[in-house]
Amino acid sequence: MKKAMISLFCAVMCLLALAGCGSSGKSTKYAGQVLNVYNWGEYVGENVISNFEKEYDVTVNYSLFSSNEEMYTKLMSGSSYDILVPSDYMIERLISEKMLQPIDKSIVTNLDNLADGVKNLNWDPDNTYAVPYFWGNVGIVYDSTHISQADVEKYNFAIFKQTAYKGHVDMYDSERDAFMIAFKDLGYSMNTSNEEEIQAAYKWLKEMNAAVNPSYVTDESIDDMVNGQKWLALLYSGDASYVLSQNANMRYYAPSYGTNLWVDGMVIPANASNPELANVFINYILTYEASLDNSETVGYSSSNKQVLEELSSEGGTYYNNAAYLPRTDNPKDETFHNNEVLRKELSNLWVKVKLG
Amino acid sequence: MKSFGRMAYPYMAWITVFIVIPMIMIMLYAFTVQGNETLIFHFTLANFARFLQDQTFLNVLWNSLRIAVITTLCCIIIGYPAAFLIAQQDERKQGIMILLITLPMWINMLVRTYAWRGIMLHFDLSSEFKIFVGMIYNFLPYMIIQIYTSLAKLDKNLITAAQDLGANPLQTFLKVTLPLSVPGIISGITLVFLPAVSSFFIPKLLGGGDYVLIGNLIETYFVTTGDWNFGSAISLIMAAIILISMYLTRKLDRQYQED
Amino acid sequence: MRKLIEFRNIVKSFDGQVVLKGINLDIYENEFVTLLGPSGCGKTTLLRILGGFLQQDEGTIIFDGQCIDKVPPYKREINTVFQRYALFPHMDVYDNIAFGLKIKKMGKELIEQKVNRMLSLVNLEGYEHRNVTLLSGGQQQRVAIARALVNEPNVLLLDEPLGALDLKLRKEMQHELKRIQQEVGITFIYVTHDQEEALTMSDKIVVMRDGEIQQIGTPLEIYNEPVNEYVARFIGESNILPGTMVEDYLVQFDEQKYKCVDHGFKPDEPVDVLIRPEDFDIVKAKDGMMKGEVKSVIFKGVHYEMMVETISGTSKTVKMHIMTAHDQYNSDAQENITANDFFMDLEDTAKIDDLDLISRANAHAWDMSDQDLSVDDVDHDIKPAPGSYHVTYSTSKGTSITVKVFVVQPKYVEDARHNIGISAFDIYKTADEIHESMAISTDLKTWADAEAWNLQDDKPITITDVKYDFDPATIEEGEYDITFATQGREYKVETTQQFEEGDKIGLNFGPEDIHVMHRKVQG
Amino acid sequence: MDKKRKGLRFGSGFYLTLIMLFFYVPILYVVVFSFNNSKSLTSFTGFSLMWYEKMFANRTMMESIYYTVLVAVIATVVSTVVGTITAIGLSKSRRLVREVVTQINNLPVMNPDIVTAISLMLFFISINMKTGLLTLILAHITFCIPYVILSIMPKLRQLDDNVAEAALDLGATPWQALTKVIIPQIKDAILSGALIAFSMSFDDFVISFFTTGPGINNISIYVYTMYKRINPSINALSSLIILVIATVLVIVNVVPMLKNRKKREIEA
Repeated sequence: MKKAMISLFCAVMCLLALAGCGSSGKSTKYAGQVLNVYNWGEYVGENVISNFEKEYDVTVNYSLFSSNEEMYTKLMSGSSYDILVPSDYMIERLISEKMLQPIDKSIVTNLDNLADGVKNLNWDPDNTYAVPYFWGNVGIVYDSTHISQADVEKYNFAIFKQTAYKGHVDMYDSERDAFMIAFKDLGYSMNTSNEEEIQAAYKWLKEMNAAVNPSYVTDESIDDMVNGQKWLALLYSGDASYVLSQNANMRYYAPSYGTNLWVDGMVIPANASNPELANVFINYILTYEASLDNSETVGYSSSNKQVLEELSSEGGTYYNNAAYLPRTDNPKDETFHNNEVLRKELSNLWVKVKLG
Repeated sequence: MKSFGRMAYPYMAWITVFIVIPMIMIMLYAFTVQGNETLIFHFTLANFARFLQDQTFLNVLWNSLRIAVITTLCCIIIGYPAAFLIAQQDERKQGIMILLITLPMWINMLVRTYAWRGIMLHFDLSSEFKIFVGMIYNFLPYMIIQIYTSLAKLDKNLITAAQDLGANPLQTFLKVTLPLSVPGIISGITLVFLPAVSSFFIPKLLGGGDYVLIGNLIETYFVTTGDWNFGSAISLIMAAIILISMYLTRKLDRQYQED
Repeated sequence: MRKLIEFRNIVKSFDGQVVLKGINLDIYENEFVTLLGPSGCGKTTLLRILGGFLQQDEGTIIFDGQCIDKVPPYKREINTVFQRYALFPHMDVYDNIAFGLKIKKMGKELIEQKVNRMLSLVNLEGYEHRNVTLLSGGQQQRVAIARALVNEPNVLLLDEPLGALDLKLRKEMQHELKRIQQEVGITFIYVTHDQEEALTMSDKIVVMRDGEIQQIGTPLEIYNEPVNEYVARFIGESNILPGTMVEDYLVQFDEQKYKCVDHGFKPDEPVDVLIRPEDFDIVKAKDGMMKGEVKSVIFKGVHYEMMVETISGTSKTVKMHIMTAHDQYNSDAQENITANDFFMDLEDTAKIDDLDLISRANAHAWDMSDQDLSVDDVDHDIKPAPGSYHVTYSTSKGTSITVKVFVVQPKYVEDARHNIGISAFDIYKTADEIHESMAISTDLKTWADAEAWNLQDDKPITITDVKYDFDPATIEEGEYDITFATQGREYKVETTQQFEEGDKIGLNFGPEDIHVMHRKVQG
Repeated sequence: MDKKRKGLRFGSGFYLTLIMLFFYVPILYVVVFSFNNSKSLTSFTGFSLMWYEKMFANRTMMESIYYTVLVAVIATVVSTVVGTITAIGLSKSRRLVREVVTQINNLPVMNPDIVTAISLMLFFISINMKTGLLTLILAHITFCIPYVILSIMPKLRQLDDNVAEAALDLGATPWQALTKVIIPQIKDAILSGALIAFSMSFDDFVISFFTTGPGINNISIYVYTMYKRINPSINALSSLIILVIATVLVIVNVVPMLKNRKKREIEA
């Protein structure tokens, strides 16, 4: 038994030693400080974090969430972060609940780098609280060897109700995105709070569930489509552009009757313990190098004007990639607005849709 | 010597703070609808009513119980012969086999489940089947170990005595070995059924998202929907079901041992 | 001798149950004192209070002139040898013995010397580094003693230390313990329930019962002059009988008056009379003060222990009718059925059920291949009045048989002198059933429903004797006498002469062999 | 008869082999694909160590190992000490106290993990405690102690009461009796309790998931947040854990076996 403890101890030491590798850098004003970043999974360039750490000799605690609501719950449950990257409507909510602190524009000097599409956003026109990180829309990714372009353009989002594709469909597991396609297909606004329209959309989704029995997934869909395991999926444009870049059979289509045009922005919570470093981080992300690494790795549309142009033009990684450059010219595209009562209702209905 | 009794005081304080009060917190949330304002206590049964009156939620509960029961049965059916055969081996082999069976239990449950995800990508299987495989894989060792322990403890003279009194091997098994290993099966059941009912990452990792069990439901209401009151109510319902079934199993066990 | 320990009115109860009811006891220096009594008498509790492991509810213990009620066990100059030794299983022999010395932070060499001395005292040289769990019981015992003695206590407490040893070892250790006590010259307080142990080793015996001291005295006093029946029974084999003290030096028991040496009782006071088994002289039957029949003889090595019955018990004789069972063959169904007539107690008619009737008549059926069949239907006309009735047994296929039942009012024999009632019924059986019986006496008792009871309190009394004069293996049809009897007055007698069961002998004893005790007043 | 027996033996061997395959194929699968040189989990395209390199370069992943071990070690040490003290205390307590504490102590064992997790999370929120390493460790200690107590209590019950009294009788203070006599006797039970606590903490996902804070992930949480995308680094991580644990278990189990054999040989 003593032996057992000794060997266990050795094993523990080995693991600790393994874990302790790395971390060194030059000294700056921020040397030794810690930054808590809370971001989406698969949402950052390979070297962005490590380069930032090296450049400023700081440590970044990088945590992941998989939905805005999960992030919000964590925030409510007492966790303290310096940087969050929520979506538009969530930022709106955080602003309204006074949970954010303003961006320090004396530190964040790279705001000029922003692309036109993410400037002057109606929920935070002057970047008082938020600085765009990625942006894009939501659309249909389909396997052109199984589904024709004509069908997709004919059915638009109703393609998800075609029984012919039963068992080959991934549906994005989020009440907002799912109800968005139903609202759009029914010709309503995706911000509607009309009870009849909501019930109609609920019915629409239940029909969809019965018709194609989709898998309710989030990021799993990316690999499913890259590997051609599914024919049809609802994806964010950035994930779609990555899929398209990996699998030549895949196509992207955003229905002409409008879809969700979204922006994810970096914000600093009111209870952040290191807001100064958080501003430095935001400014760093806006640089060409960091934005390039981010966008190239992840496939989402950069908020940096120069990167966006470079990657989508000839020779760029996402040249001719239908999903990379979000359209800004369709007036029927909408942005979500914060409406907590509506969200709760949709959320409850969505649980029921999934339960069949 | 009596003064040693005082050594339990610190832990009594600990369990009050970290077990009793947290359980009270869940109840507080479950019996209110005030959102995060726990200061104003409005007693209500609305959360329970909402769960119990909605067929879809009851379906989830029923499904969870069904899957847990089937998993437990499968574990007994697969595990009993394995435990029995291991107990027949010579002592050295028994030791090695038990080691081999316990070894995977030391590997992180998520890692083990993740392993199956890769394998099952090769096959076109239903979500339910994948979940069964994941559950049985994770919980079978507990069942085997429990049954094996009760079989190994069994006095070999009893078998000899049964045979001496004219029982054939099958009769010996049915009349002597099996009844005497029931306590092992019962503790195996508790070790399998309990985590199987409440498991939420096995369905999530293997079920492809379209399979919701009660554990997932609780997680959804806490993490995504943010309705902690309803989530707490579901937790209480699940805890009640489990504690009652544990209580019944124990009673059964005690009754059995008295007979 | 100096008074070392004084117990002053020690009272202790557990969960409301009083275990010690005010014990007063003095113990002197260099004494070997034994607390003797059955389990639950409070002797171990008293010892544990002295050791400091329990706190008394009331009373005081004075040790060497000082009150030690508030002194924790580890500060008392008393050491204990525990019931199951309580050796430290994780230490070897040496470390066990050295434990107390190490606690006192004694020098290493000194410890070694002392431990070695102890090892030789208990004859365990060379066992220093043995694993204590692998030692024999006797060796563990010696280690436990050495471990306690090495601390040079003033008093050594021993709590049934020999209980776990086999007989031979126990005897050896008794002598060993006495030797050690004499050698170290300290007070031993010894707890046991074994009277022989107590008699062998003690300087003083304290007999306890239900939390009270019954008698304190030297072994000889306790043996020869027990103060009451309880002590007498506890100490040594004894014959104790109820009697009356007619006057000084004259006692009456078993309806005869005998001279004795006891006096100081009230006239006609009921007393208990004790005669030790070894105090009888055996003479020819006609010369004896008592006459009796030898009922059993057990060889005990040096002597024989006999039970001699001087007055026979109460008995009842019944008739056993052996008859052929009625057989019935049903050729249609190819089935056989059999049953016999039987007797039934009037009381039993109140709760007749089929199974009972089947077993009383020994009714059973079988088919051609000798497979047992069940008797499915039982018809009877039994009424709750004495008389003869009929019972019909039949199988599902209609094979049936009818037998007679005699319902009788039970008659019993009463023996007012011994306060005993006994009853039994005539038996109706087939010869086959007698042949098949594997324990004939027990079966006869069951069949005859033989019962005996105390006339005063209705408590059952065992029927010890079943007499019959047939050979169960060869019995045939006819009538036989069977006598059921309770035990009469029996004396236990020890003798070196050999007798056989059934011998008639006389018993003699002198006035000094009779010890008269006050009848103890029950509780 | 002989043939039948042979058939039976073959049958039982076959069955046990199947069971072992069931247990080990997935593990083998993980290990094999951790050496794949592509991202695919379905086809092995060639040998490479790239996923191991990526794993070691991935700070979050490395930190998750660090936190897992750190939390497990602290939780094990604290819960073993507290559990041992409590178990001894309970064994000398009044029956009622013992019953009540044992019942409450059983709650985290009987309750579904998710209920325990949520109750702790709600508790931490309600007392305004920032979730993080501290809450994670507190939660782990809370669910580890019951297992330590459950593992020690039966051994304590077997203990001869007189042995502790004997120590007092021989002049040991209660503290000395505890450290020199009681604890050495229940050493094995304490160790196995510690092992159980370590493995429970090391393995835990649900409770950690709900009670941890920013930047503090253990391996389970990391795997859970990463499982949505195929990431062979997880395979590499798993393989590493499997390797370490298998080595430790083999050493723990085989070394005494060899020792025994050697002893037997020497004695023979």
